[in-house]
Amino acid sequence: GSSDQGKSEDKSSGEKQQGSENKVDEVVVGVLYPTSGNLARLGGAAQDAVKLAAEDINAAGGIKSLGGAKIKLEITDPGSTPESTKSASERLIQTKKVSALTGDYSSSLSMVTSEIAERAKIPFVTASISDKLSSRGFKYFFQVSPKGSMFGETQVRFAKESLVDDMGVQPKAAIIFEDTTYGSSTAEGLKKTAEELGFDIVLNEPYQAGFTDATPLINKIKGSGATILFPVSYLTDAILIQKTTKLMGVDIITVGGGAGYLMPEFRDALGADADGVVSVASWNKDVNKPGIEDVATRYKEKYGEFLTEHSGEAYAATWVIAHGIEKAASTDPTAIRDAIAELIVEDGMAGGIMPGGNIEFDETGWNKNVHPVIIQWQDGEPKTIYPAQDATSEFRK
Amino acid sequence: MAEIVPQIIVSGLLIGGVYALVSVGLSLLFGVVDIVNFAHGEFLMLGMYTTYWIWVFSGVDPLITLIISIPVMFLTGALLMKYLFKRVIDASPLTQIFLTVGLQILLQNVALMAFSANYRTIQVVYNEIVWNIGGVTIQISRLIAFFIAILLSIILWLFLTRTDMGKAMKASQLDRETAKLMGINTDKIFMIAAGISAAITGAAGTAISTFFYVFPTVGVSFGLMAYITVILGGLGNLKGAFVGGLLIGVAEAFGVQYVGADSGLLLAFIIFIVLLTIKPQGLFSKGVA
Amino acid sequence: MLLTVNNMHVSYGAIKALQGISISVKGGDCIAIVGGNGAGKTTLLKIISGLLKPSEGSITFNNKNIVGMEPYNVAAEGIAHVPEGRRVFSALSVLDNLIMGSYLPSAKKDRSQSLEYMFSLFPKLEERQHQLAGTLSGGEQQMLAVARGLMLKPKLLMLDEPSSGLAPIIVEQMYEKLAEVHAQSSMTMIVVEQNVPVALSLADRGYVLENGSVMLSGNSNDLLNNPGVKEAYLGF
Amino acid sequence: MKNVKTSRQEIKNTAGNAMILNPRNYLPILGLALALLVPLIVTNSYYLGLINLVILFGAAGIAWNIVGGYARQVSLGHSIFFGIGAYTTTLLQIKFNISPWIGMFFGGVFAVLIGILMGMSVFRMKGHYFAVFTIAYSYVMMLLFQKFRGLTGGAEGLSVPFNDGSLAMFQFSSKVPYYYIFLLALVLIILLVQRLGKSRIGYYWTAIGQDEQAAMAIGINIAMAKHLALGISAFLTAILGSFYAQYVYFIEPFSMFSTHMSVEIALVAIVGGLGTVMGPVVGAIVVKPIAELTNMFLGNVLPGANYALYGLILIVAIIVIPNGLIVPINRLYQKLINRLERSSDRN
Amino acid sequence: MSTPILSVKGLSKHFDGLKAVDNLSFDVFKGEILGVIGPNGSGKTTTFNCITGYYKSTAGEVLFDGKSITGRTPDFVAQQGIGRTFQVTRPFGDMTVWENVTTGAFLRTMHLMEAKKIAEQEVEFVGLADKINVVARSLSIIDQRRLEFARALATKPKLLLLDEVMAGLNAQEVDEALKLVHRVSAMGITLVVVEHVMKVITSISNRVLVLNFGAKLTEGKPADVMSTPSVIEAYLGKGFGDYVANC
Ligand SMILES: Nc1ncnc2c1ncn2[C@@H]1O[C@H](COP(=O)(O)OP(=O)(O)OP(=O)(O)O)[C@@H](O)[C@H]1O
Ligand SMILES: Nc1ncnc2c1ncn2[C@@H]1O[C@H](COP(=O)(O)OP(=O)(O)OP(=O)(O)O)[C@@H](O)[C@H]1O
Ligand SMILES: [Mg+2]
Ligand SMILES: [Mg+2]
Repeated sequence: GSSDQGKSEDKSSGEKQQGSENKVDEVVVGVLYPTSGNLARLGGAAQDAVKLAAEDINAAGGIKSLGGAKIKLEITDPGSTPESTKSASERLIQTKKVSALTGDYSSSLSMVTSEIAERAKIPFVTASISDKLSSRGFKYFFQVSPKGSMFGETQVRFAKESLVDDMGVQPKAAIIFEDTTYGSSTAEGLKKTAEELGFDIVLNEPYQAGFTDATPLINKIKGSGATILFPVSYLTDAILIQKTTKLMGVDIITVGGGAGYLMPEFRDALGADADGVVSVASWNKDVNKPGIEDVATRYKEKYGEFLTEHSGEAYAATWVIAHGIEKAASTDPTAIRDAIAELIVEDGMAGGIMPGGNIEFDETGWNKNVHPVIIQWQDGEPKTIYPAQDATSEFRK
Repeated sequence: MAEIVPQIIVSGLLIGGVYALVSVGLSLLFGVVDIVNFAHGEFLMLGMYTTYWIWVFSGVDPLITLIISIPVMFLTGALLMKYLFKRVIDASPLTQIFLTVGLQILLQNVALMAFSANYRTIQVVYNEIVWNIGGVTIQISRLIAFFIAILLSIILWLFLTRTDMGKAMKASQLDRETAKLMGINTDKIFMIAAGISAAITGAAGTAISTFFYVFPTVGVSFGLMAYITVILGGLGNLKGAFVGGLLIGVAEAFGVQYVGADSGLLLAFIIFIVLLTIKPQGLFSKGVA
Repeated sequence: MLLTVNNMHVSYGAIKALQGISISVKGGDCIAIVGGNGAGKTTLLKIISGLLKPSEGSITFNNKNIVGMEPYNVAAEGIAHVPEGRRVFSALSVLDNLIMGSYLPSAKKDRSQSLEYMFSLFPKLEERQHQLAGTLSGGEQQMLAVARGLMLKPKLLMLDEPSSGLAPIIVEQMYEKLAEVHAQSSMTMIVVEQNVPVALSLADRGYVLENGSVMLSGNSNDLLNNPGVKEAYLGF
Repeated sequence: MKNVKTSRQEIKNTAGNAMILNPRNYLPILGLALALLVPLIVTNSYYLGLINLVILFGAAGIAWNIVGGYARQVSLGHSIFFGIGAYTTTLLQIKFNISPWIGMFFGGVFAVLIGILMGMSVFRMKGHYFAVFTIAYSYVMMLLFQKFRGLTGGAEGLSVPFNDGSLAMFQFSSKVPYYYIFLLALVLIILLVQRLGKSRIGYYWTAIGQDEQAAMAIGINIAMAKHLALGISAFLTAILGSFYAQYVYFIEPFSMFSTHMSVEIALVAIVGGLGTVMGPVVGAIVVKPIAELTNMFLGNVLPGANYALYGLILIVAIIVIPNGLIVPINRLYQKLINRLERSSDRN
Repeated sequence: MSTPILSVKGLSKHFDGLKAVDNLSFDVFKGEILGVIGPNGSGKTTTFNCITGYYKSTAGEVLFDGKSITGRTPDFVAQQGIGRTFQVTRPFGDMTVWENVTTGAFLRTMHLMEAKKIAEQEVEFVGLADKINVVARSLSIIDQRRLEFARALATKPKLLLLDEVMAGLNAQEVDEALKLVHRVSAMGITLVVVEHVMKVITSISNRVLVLNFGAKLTEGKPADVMSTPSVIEAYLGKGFGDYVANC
């Protein structure tokens, strides 16, 4: 709208006299990763990745179309509830004059931020995966990550191709998923694809996330006679499931459902037992694309742990915003939104590090070329093994 | 499916033992000082971090760290009593609840600031060992935790019922002024009670740290189970807390198997609600009219 | 003098409960303190045992200044205070209540004899030793409270209205027992009572308090025959 | 502790002619008038949103206070009613396109039913038993709402459908209408609770909160009085819960039915003053902004620092003012009234 | 004599084998003052608790005004018109004296103003007028007893059960309290009075009921009862004679 235009002019005129060229000192981007409460672990890591991205952007000369304007991050903690997220989002929008927002990673929180961003007409770029997010016809919402349902699909396709077809494992599947947005949206894709590909689903149940003992659950899996387990779990559950399956001598192959299976702590907790574990991922630090290795190495140097999927996506999302601003040559949120909607971030361009080719948004705001990958822990590192175009390593049986 | 029942019971009892020990600590503090400590789960968390860091720096077996973590936690509890809880001893239960809720928020976030949100685990050999007895698998680390729970609970119970100081704790709870007239130093008694409560709960943290992970909010779920358990057994009733813990553990295991994997807690809570509706002052109450 | 209270002042907010009371008790004496409601009797005992802190005044016990001491330290010095209104530990058994009476090391060493003695003084307590004290009748609780105080084996026993709520026969028995204890152990006693004749029959001397000060004092017989006392406290 | 005026003062107060000139009457009206002007002064919609939240929680605290403050039944399960109100309204809106204005009454009734169910078992319990029992109930609610996803949307939660600005559907793009609606609700609830407090049932609630045995001896039907308290409280809380859903746009069982939510509701009453009408409002004015401020200033410093400070402030507040902020404020207010009265007497 | 307002028939209350009240029967007649005495633990308070519904009796029946109130809840019993005080006082601690009594008065009226007026009268009646705005918790035990008395009176009972309301009063104060009881009686309220202070019992009771081991020991005119040997043996003690002589 025109009033928004005025806002950005205000900002520039305050610092420079109005010339022919849009020149501003900085562009404000709001960052909303939870760094307290039960979402803090990944939120903190993702926030670090955003900071790294901003440094990279600024080091590379900032936003050139705005005369080398620097990205200025306004970071805040949205906590872990819709209410606190709403407050944090509005605070950034109303008091910090942000041009764009990124963050959340938890789909529940993104449901809130996206609502507020939509009403305030501020572009919001996220890596949250829920299918629901991009199904609401929002104009200011952009999702760089694969959708939740695709994760399940990829898990099952991989199992079909590598386990059932190649290794002759019986297609008897147990699906268990945490009772969260993330769990249920992934599980839907799992079930659908498993049915399509002729799996016999012997168990399909949500479980209470954050349990203290996996034994009852594993008992149940054992009793079901499944040969392949598709768990959708966060870290703590993933560790206990993996450990307990082994200790109870359940003969089953696990194809993990992301998040928990990919974190450094998973390896730390399981030690050598982590090796060989397979999981789906929305991103991996070795995906076969240019530029990733450099980012991953620098991140590790700076923050002491490897770049996980959420952090990788957070890094990419920040660049998407930067490219959008560059293209819009304006700090006006609507202009930036329009630019992002038409943006194509190519491979090799900084931040174009999502699997599946160019970053390019469809009319729902979803990055339409992206897809999940499958990783396997090999010698203490998560290696991408599927699909073939992204793989850097062979599946070890 | 009946052959799975013994396994369910055993699993339930093993985790129930841990709930029991955490609950016993909570019950003690209530029984003596009349305070329900909503930061109780955070004692567990502190105990786990203490164990973890000692293990990291010295590499000794976590169970040996009890020698250090018990006194450290005892001191923590005693100091909290002296500087915090004591100020609300005579206040309404609500005031107490909210003081401890504040403490809970504080401790969780101080832990977050100090140790980050990372999940940390301790590696011990016996975590990898299981026994298989007639088709029932028993994880040794959980069995050890279970026995620690039983042992500490029995010691505590004997202390409270058989020693003068134990009885003096009860007396101090019932009537502080009169207890003082008997020559009982109630301030000291309360500090000791809070110390023991924290130490026992910290020890529970040590016991589970061999098969569970540590993070700043790890106390929340155990804390919740402890409140449920303690109320189920009757506040301040140690035996009740112990039996309640086992009961809740078993109910949860059965719930997962027969109601749904997301319904272990649901069943445990519903059983709790039904039992308490029948016996509103807890299963083992013998209250005074 | 075993106990000397000198010029004691206490107020609860605006209410002046004690206004310069002085009393003294010789070792082995038994004194009675009487006076109307709100005269300050209970307050005086609480001051001595340390439950309250005076705004002014001094207390020496056994040649030691005990003002400002915590009650548990006062108890350790040898003062037992049987408080007004029974105050038994309701959720402890009768036996455990008595055991709490002998919590201090000095009393603990003679615990079993003391218990035996209490049970001989109050057979009802032996009969009910495993009952929770809170479920005893009012009178039974009063017996327990007195017995618990005796368990401390104090040098000075202070009783606040021990006869309140007791059946006449029990009052009689209780005072007989107190006289017996007094005679046998020559334990020093301070008895606060509404039942003035009974108290003065036990005591050697008495103090009459009014509005927080000593109105009258003297030996028991004189007081019993004092017309003012007769009218106010004996009902003539 | 309430302050009972002596009967002479009473008579003076009820002497109708000087009604408006009495500071006891014109001060609240003045306050309300000022409140009506707030949106003119606070134009930043973030701050107005914060004020809306303060009003909402102040009102919820008053509703909670009926049970927790007057009858002294320590409920830590009020998120149940809050959540039921939010869910009922939102589901009716999503599935049947029923306006929240109507839906919220269904939510209220539904909450009352749940309250009665809870009351049947819960009212024989006291103090901490009651508290933990209500926590267990709220977990059961949370788990059921997660489990029956077909009906409730499960863990994925529900978005409140947005259709740009429509009074009939309780939808506004500006914060101002919300402000006036919330304020109206607050005023109505204050008036209701004030009336109740001065009625027989109010006295009965307070008496029960002090000593149930003694209350029975003067003929108070404890179960009935408590059910009434929980029923009224549940109804009001559910209505506010439906407002809350319209306010945050998105609800999901985990936070809606959490103990955290119950604690937030009760907290404003405790910090403000138990069993007082205006206490929770004062509490909300303090508690909610503190949470925001700590987050605003420490939210990007060190993870956890913001909440650590919040926890610390809670602890200190409870130790320093155990009877609630309303006590010193009331004293000042009384002083003000007395001074005004005296000056008007002189005139 | 007139009709009984309260009839207790075969009442028993056992606690784990302890027979606190044992097959007790007695009547209370309209307008009288019945004194109840008995050794400590003889079941006086327990009998009150059974009549007023605080305890569920093990056996027996209680009729009030001809209707059975056996097994009814305390609030129902109070609504029927039986008021009581507690041996261990139970004021509403955080409420003022006035508020305490007003709460009682609400049993018979819905209106705040009326309830407050009734309360004011009762408070004045028991002599607490100067403490009407004092918070109950800070009253002395004696004043708390007065408060309970006023609170019970405010419910406009037909029958009032008083459990040791005069314990701890000195002779002069007892006299004042007795006058109060007489005035209540003159208002037509029937009274059952438990006291250990013999002066009270002898000077106000029309009849005296003596309990021992939860059962009735005897019943009759005060003077007769006081000279009954079994009462002297179980309750009064041999010294009582000396005491009476002394006074
Ligand atoms: N906690 C208190 N708060 C305020 N005033 C008090 C308190 N305790 C006692 N008082 C007042 O102090 C004065 C003395 O009280 P105290 O209890 O010592 O009297 P007493 O002689 O023991 O009376 P009684 O015969 O009733 O036991 C009285 O005026 C009483 O009202
Ligand atoms: N709840 C209870 N549980 C067990 N025993 C009880 C209970 N209540 C009372 N008793 C016992 O019942 C007996 C009668 O008690 P009650 O209180 O009726 O005596 P009382 O006649 O009022 O005595 P007092 O004159 O001392 O007040 C006592 O022995 C008492 O210990
Ligand atoms: Mg006294
Ligand atoms: Mg009695």
